[in-house]
Amino acid sequence: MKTYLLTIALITTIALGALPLRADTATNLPAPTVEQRLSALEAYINNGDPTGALPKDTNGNLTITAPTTVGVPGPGHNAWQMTSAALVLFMTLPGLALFYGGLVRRKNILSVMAQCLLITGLVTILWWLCGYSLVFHSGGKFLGGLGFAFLNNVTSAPNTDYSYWVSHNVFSMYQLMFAIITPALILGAIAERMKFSAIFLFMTLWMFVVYFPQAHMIWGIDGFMNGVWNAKAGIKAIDFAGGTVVHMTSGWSALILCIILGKRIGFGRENMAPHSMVLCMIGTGMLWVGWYGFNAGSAVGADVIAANAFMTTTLATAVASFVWPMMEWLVRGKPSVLGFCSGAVAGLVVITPACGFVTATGAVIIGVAAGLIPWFFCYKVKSWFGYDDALDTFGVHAIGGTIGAFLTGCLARNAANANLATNLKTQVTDSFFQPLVLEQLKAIGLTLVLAIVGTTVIAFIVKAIVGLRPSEEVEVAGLDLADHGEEGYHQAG
Amino acid sequence: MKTYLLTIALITTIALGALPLRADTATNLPAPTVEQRLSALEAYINNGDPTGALPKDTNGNLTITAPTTVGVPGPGHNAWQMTSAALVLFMTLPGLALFYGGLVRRKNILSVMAQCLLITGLVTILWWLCGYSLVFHSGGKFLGGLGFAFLNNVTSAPNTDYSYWVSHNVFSMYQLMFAIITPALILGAIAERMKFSAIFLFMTLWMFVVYFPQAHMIWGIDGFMNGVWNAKAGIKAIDFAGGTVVHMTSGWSALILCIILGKRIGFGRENMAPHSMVLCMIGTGMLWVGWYGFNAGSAVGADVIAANAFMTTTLATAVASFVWPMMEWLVRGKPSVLGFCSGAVAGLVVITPACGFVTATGAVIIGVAAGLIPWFFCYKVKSWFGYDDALDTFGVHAIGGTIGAFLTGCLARNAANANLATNLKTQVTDSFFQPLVLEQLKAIGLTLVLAIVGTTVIAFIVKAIVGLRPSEEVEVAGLDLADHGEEGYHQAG
Amino acid sequence: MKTYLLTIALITTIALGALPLRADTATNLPAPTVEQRLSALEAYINNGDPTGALPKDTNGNLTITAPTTVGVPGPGHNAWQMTSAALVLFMTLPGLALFYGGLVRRKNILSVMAQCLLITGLVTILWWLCGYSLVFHSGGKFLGGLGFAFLNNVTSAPNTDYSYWVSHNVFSMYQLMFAIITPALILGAIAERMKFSAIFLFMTLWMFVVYFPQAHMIWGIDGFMNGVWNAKAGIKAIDFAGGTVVHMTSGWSALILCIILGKRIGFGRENMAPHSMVLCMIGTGMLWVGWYGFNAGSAVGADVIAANAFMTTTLATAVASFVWPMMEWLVRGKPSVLGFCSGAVAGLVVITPACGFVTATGAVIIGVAAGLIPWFFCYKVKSWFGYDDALDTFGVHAIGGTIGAFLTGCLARNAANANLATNLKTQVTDSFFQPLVLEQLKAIGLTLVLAIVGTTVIAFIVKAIVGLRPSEEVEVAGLDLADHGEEGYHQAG
Amino acid sequence: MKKIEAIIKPFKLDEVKDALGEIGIEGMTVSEVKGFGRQKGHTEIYRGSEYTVDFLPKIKIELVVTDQQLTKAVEAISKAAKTGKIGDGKIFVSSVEQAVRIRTEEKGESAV
Amino acid sequence: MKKIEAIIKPFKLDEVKDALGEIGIEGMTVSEVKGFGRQKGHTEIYRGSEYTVDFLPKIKIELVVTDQQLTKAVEAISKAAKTGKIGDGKIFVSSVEQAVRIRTEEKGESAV
Amino acid sequence: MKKIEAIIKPFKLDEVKDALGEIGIEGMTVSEVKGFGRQKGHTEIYRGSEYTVDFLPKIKIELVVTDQQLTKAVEAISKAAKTGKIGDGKIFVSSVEQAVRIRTEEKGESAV
Ligand SMILES: Nc1ncnc2c1ncn2[C@@H]1O[C@H](COP(=O)(O)OP(=O)(O)O)[C@@H](O)[C@H]1O
Ligand SMILES: Nc1ncnc2c1ncn2[C@@H]1O[C@H](COP(=O)(O)OP(=O)(O)O)[C@@H](O)[C@H]1O
Ligand SMILES: Nc1ncnc2c1ncn2[C@@H]1O[C@H](COP(=O)(O)OP(=O)(O)O)[C@@H](O)[C@H]1O
Repeated sequence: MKTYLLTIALITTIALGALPLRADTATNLPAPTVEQRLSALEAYINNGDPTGALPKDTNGNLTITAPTTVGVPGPGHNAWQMTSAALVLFMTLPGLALFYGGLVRRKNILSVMAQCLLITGLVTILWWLCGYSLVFHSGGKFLGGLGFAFLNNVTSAPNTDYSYWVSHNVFSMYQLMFAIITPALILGAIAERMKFSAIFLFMTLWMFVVYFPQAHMIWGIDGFMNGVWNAKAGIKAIDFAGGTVVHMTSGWSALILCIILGKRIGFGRENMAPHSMVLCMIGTGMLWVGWYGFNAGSAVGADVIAANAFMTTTLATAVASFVWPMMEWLVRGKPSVLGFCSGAVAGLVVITPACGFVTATGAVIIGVAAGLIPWFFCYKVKSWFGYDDALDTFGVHAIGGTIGAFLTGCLARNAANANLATNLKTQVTDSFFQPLVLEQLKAIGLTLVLAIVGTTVIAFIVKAIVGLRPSEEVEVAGLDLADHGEEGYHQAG
Repeated sequence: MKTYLLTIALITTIALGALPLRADTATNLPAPTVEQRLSALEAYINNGDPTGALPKDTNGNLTITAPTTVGVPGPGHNAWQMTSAALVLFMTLPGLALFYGGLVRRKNILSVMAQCLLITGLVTILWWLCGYSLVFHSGGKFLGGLGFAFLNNVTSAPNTDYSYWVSHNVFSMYQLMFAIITPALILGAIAERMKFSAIFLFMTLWMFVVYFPQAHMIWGIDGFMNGVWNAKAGIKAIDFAGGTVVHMTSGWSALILCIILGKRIGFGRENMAPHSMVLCMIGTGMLWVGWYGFNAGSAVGADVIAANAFMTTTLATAVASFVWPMMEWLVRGKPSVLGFCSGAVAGLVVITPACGFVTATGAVIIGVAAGLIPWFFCYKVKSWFGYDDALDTFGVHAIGGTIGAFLTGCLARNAANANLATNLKTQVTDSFFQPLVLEQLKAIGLTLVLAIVGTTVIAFIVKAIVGLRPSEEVEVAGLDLADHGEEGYHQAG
Repeated sequence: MKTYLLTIALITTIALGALPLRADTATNLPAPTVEQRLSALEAYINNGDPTGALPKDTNGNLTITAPTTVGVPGPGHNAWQMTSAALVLFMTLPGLALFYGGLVRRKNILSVMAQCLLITGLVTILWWLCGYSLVFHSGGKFLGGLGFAFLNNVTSAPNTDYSYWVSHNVFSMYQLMFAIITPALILGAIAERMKFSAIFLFMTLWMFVVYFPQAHMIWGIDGFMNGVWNAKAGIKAIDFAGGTVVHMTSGWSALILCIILGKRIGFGRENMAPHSMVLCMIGTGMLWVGWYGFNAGSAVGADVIAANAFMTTTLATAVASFVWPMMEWLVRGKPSVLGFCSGAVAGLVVITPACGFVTATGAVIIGVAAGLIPWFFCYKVKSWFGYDDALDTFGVHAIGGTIGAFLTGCLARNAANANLATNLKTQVTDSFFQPLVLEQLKAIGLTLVLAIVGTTVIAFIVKAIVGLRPSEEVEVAGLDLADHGEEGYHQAG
Repeated sequence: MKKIEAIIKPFKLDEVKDALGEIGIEGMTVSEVKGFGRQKGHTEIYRGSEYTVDFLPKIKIELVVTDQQLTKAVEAISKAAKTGKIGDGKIFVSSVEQAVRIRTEEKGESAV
Repeated sequence: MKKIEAIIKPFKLDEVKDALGEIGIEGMTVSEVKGFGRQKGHTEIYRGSEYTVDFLPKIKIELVVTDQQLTKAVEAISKAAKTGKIGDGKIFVSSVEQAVRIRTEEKGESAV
Repeated sequence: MKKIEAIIKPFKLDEVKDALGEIGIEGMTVSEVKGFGRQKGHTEIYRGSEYTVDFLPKIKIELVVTDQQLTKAVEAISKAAKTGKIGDGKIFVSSVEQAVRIRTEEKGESAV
């Protein structure tokens, strides 16, 4: 629909209304000069503050009428953010559902899909209720306030705490997609043997106990570990697109949960080969494509940082997707499709916290590490310990996320991201063992503790209330029929 | 390719040529002032009229030379519109083909795919010939003129009747994708039992008799039911992204056609379970992701309205995808993957007409309604009446579209869309039973009549000319072999 | 991440640093006037040169301080370019892997997927090493220099040789996606019977011998056949999105390689029907959607040319997807799903070189040709000659690419692309047999020679070093198990 | 004890099962097979290549019955599976020497 | 020579194979079948439609053994396949007149 | 009447079918089975887990022939299916007591 009255509308509803900044001062102030209007407009190109060059009083309020391009989203940035949000949803539906679904046995394919779908609906409702607010409203170091509960005050005007040019509601939906995929990643470790009702309850609690606090600490404007934007952060860590928030929390929680849950019946004895490497590969392709929204989208704007993240994501992923199967070729004589796919996903995981902070060289180094270390964990370490991490969520996401958080500390460079000069001047010295590494290690530690303790407590609560595992009969027959009354494939008819 | 000469090129070919507005006046007029150029540029950010603040004569012609940013597309808006168009195509190919294809029996999977592909090619050709023109050229209340036949005059410059900043050719392709998916939705009701040639003929006629008129009435600048933009609309209805145009027309036509066609052989007796819930779920994910292009893209620009539509679409869909399977869990003891998928699609359908007009709260209400009412229709009502709506096009799209059109009337709010204040000031009073509801009911009535009468007439014409159903033998053996000489899957080899 | 300091950051790191143009002159120069800043900003809308209207000295250096919007990417253009790059990757992973994978026999499905994944990783590494540099750094007529090796100097600032507003690193990743899909296309001809190690070696050599030179000649700023941008081009050919670079090189190389390789065991005797037309159709949908990134993305910016390419791509593809099955219907009595899919891909191939240069009418003509000629080649010519082009890479890509290159010569119109007036004024006279046709024929000839000679030489080298074909036993058992130790599908479990 | 093997058209399975149920036979084993016989197959064409598919999908029912049940069972199957059109299939009968019910280790006729 | 046909629960296949291996039998042919018997099937619901699936997935093992191996083989299978729950399956034994090993054209017991 | 069951390598099916056609046999039923025998299987590895796949894909051909056709049929199959490499498969022959053509209700040899 064309927006005939938009110019007028924006002045009336948004400029005069939604933004408290200018709400009471909009009248009787002098009109902006051409020069001021121009500078507000130029800020759009650079994803900068449109009021940066405008005159303000000591409270930071404008002393002129705001130009019409202040307090409104910018089309290029909003376009990219909406595209990115859609791409991140695509990662879960159907990306992850296929990646994981292909790896389980035929009789459990639908259970994986149902679980991904459940989490999507459930987390959206929690997000709307208070989740978004707990993460992104300012409040405390560890959890945000409730000012955005029910998405109140979340309008199409940008929330300048997070972006000058992306609509606040788009930002909230973009971040929702992260909150959806994170718990869904856990499903890989516990596949084929957890009751649907137990997953429901576990995930609900886990969002409150692990995800919301962790996301607030790292990304909340006053978060305890938000090294980039919070000058007062206790731990001056950085995490561009979610190495700790997404992959470490989910990966370590997955390990704990799969240990508490116990092994699948027949583990180590029966053939549990993936029922469809084809679906798994399709899912991998979708994850890779969608991950551009995840990583480059985390710049919140189609700016120079997004551009850099796009490049580093591509390089690290492609390199890791190459290294992993080459290791297989070397060690086992055959490069497998699952090796290519695992390498790609590992590359994506490891570059996630780093993508907006490292250079092309850094990305290639990260790609090599991502191809080697998680490969070694899935190939060797797992069998040494013998836990049943069904689809290697721990090997790929926990290990990958942790390496990523560490290497981000080593490889973050001022040349890649000028924002590192704001609050992290002393941390980022452009050498491999720069002070930032220590901050990253602290963040890794805190994240580990939160994920492990949180998950342990929740798992035992869920066990007590609804129980964790289905009956042996159900597990043997497959969850699809028992939990959902459906079969994945019908031959006849 | 870089566009070295673009600045010059645009002045010569577009500014001087394509836009009649300035065609004859471009010479000898005073150059625009810096202030005027700036205001033309600011309009880009707000998706507003770049000539809004420029001096015009009494005929509305500019009295200055147009700035170089007038009569050209804006990159952010064009980027979003191209992305949206691609996303909407993705909904049909392969989204809908998988969603529907997974639900039929193995022997008919390719027939669904072939039908989706046929419609894509066929409708594109009709669109190019005259379809676009009949819908979007001004003309009469019920059908447009032929000025855009063969896409004549449809250039990269925006058509300011529909958008100030999106290329006219991109807009026309975006709208084409809607014209493709609408008839394809009908396929769900008549799956597994209609001759390919009959579908060919039926769809050709249906586009002219039902779709083109309906789309023109709702979205054409002088359309009879275009309440938002046509001050003289007979029915002051609103339909943001196609609740009546897309879902009601296809859904109600589907009901009629499936009744005229009769039931599948063996209906109610043989096992007609979906041959692959996996494909169905993949299709659902693609539909959801693609629907952001459908809904947020319907703002025609990456503006505040698109941002709002993005949020409301996400909320309503996720809520409905949750409510439907919860109802199943309650009533039948098991939440099914088909329940999750059906809920998601129902949510998307019901929010479609509303997404650009309602708030977050409105979206959640719509999500709940979308999870309950279509569920009840597919679960209960269908079996009461006993028609064979094979894949529930009626239950989801007709019922969903109708509820959506109604709830849009109840929940449209000035706070969500400032354009409601233009021509609908008296209709939208921000209460549940605001006057707009009546207009919506009128629109629902007219759409119903058009779809039902149109489809009945066409169906009997097609029956008379080529017949509707294949021979019993063909239907039993499956349409894939008979109509296309192929099988969906080959085991051996 | 919000970009608090971006405005400052950009001035310091990019404006003062990366761009040599202004590096030493940034100090002590007069600040830009409002008028100058405005014109730099207006250039963003039109994807034009932001310094076009700024004062320069005789060396082309600015004599004022550059406005902050010079030397930085523009959000709308960058957003579209990142979206396009992701879309083109989507074409290979999983698009092409499915399109081709569905057409092979069950026992070889994973081999196709592994080969697509291998090429993605391998080509990325080559690209990073020197491939990008050899293509897009200026150097010679036939190959570029090494200034961008390791992606050195490839930052988020635009490379004005190729775009004023798209980040150089995004451009390099976008072009990488083309370099990935091109060799992957060859896989179709040699499917089911080439050793994995042989493919590895062949593709590595082929990139250096065929792709990098060809891409530099056509698209490199000083390339021998870059008719649009290189005033001194030896052959004044045009190729918008890769008719010669992508489809002709891969298609003709595919023919040669499949002849040298020989036929599959059992060819013409055993049933080699596609094991899953369903996967093939899914792949087709993804290819079509992704191709918008390929074609409209080749405008490098969301400008008027991208908009036109979006339209022409849609029209040609849809028409061809209609014509091919209609020919089948006519000649064989049944329109097949593979016919629809083949038509769509053929349409996409043939419009590729033309999409940014032709009008809607031209696109429809191209669509008809694309539906008829490759159809005839796959249907008739192939069986006359009897070579085993397993999945018709030659029939679709070589023939399609060649027709496309030719028809681009006939149908390129000044009305569709103003850039044709820069260096090709005498070639493009808007008639069917305009002088450009001759240039296109020369380019076709040179491309043919390069592809055929290059492939022949490489194939025999690879044969000598690692051999081309697996043992008969392996081929009969299928490549999945032998090369990758995996099976595509597992029934039981 | 006798073993009956019947090759029938797939869509007749439910009817045959019901017919057997009516005469008190409630144990059988079914598999998907491909049949080759007088009934003609079909041709599939993929671009230039034609493939003649001679083997048609059929259902094989195997059931072991006591000697007394034999005639009734064969009749029930043959009646229920008949369409009168070519390709209806065959019924073969052979002798079974021993039967064991795994669960109970019962042997002989009571195991069937 | 005797032919043993055993219908067993799918997840018991590996155990049965191993049990047979232990008594020296290393040739057999296996197929996926659907069984109908006392063991109840399940119901699947898709939106408004319910489908009762009576046929349950089973594995059929066929092996031809010499007369001496017969008793041991039947015992091995029946022990390994037993869960004691309904649906464990059946073993049927019949006579085979001739056996040929295609590779060597050996005939009779040595071909098995 | 005799029943011939032949387990062969999948890619030999067409040749066997043709060989049988040449001696006038044009009815048979074919199924996909998995064979276990001397021919070694393969190992599949998925990340850290190895799975040994002992069961190899085979084709089972079943055909009922008249007593006179028997020798020729067995020979035809065994010749056409032979590669001389391990895993070529087996042919088993047993007796059939009755045959019925469902379409016509013919019984005995004429039904075959
Ligand atoms: N001699 C045979 N041995 C085993 N199966 C047979 C034989 N002849 C026919 N069949 C099976 O019976 C099916 C039907 O046979 P066909 O000759 O097509 O028709 P009809 O049963 O009407 O004579 C075949 O598809 C095949 O599966
Ligand atoms: N008379 C029969 N002939 C052939 N197969 C049978 C027969 N009875 C049972 N079966 C097979 O044995 C399986 C198990 O039989 P069922 O009656 O369910 O349990 P149980 O073996 O414990 O008595 C069935 O699924 C079917 O495959
Ligand atoms: N005793 C047997 N009973 C039934 N089928 C058998 C038997 N022995 C072998 N087979 C079948 O024959 C196939 C080939 O046997 P194998 O021992 O691998 O090679 P060969 O036939 O060359 O001796 C096996 O895969 C199996 O399907």
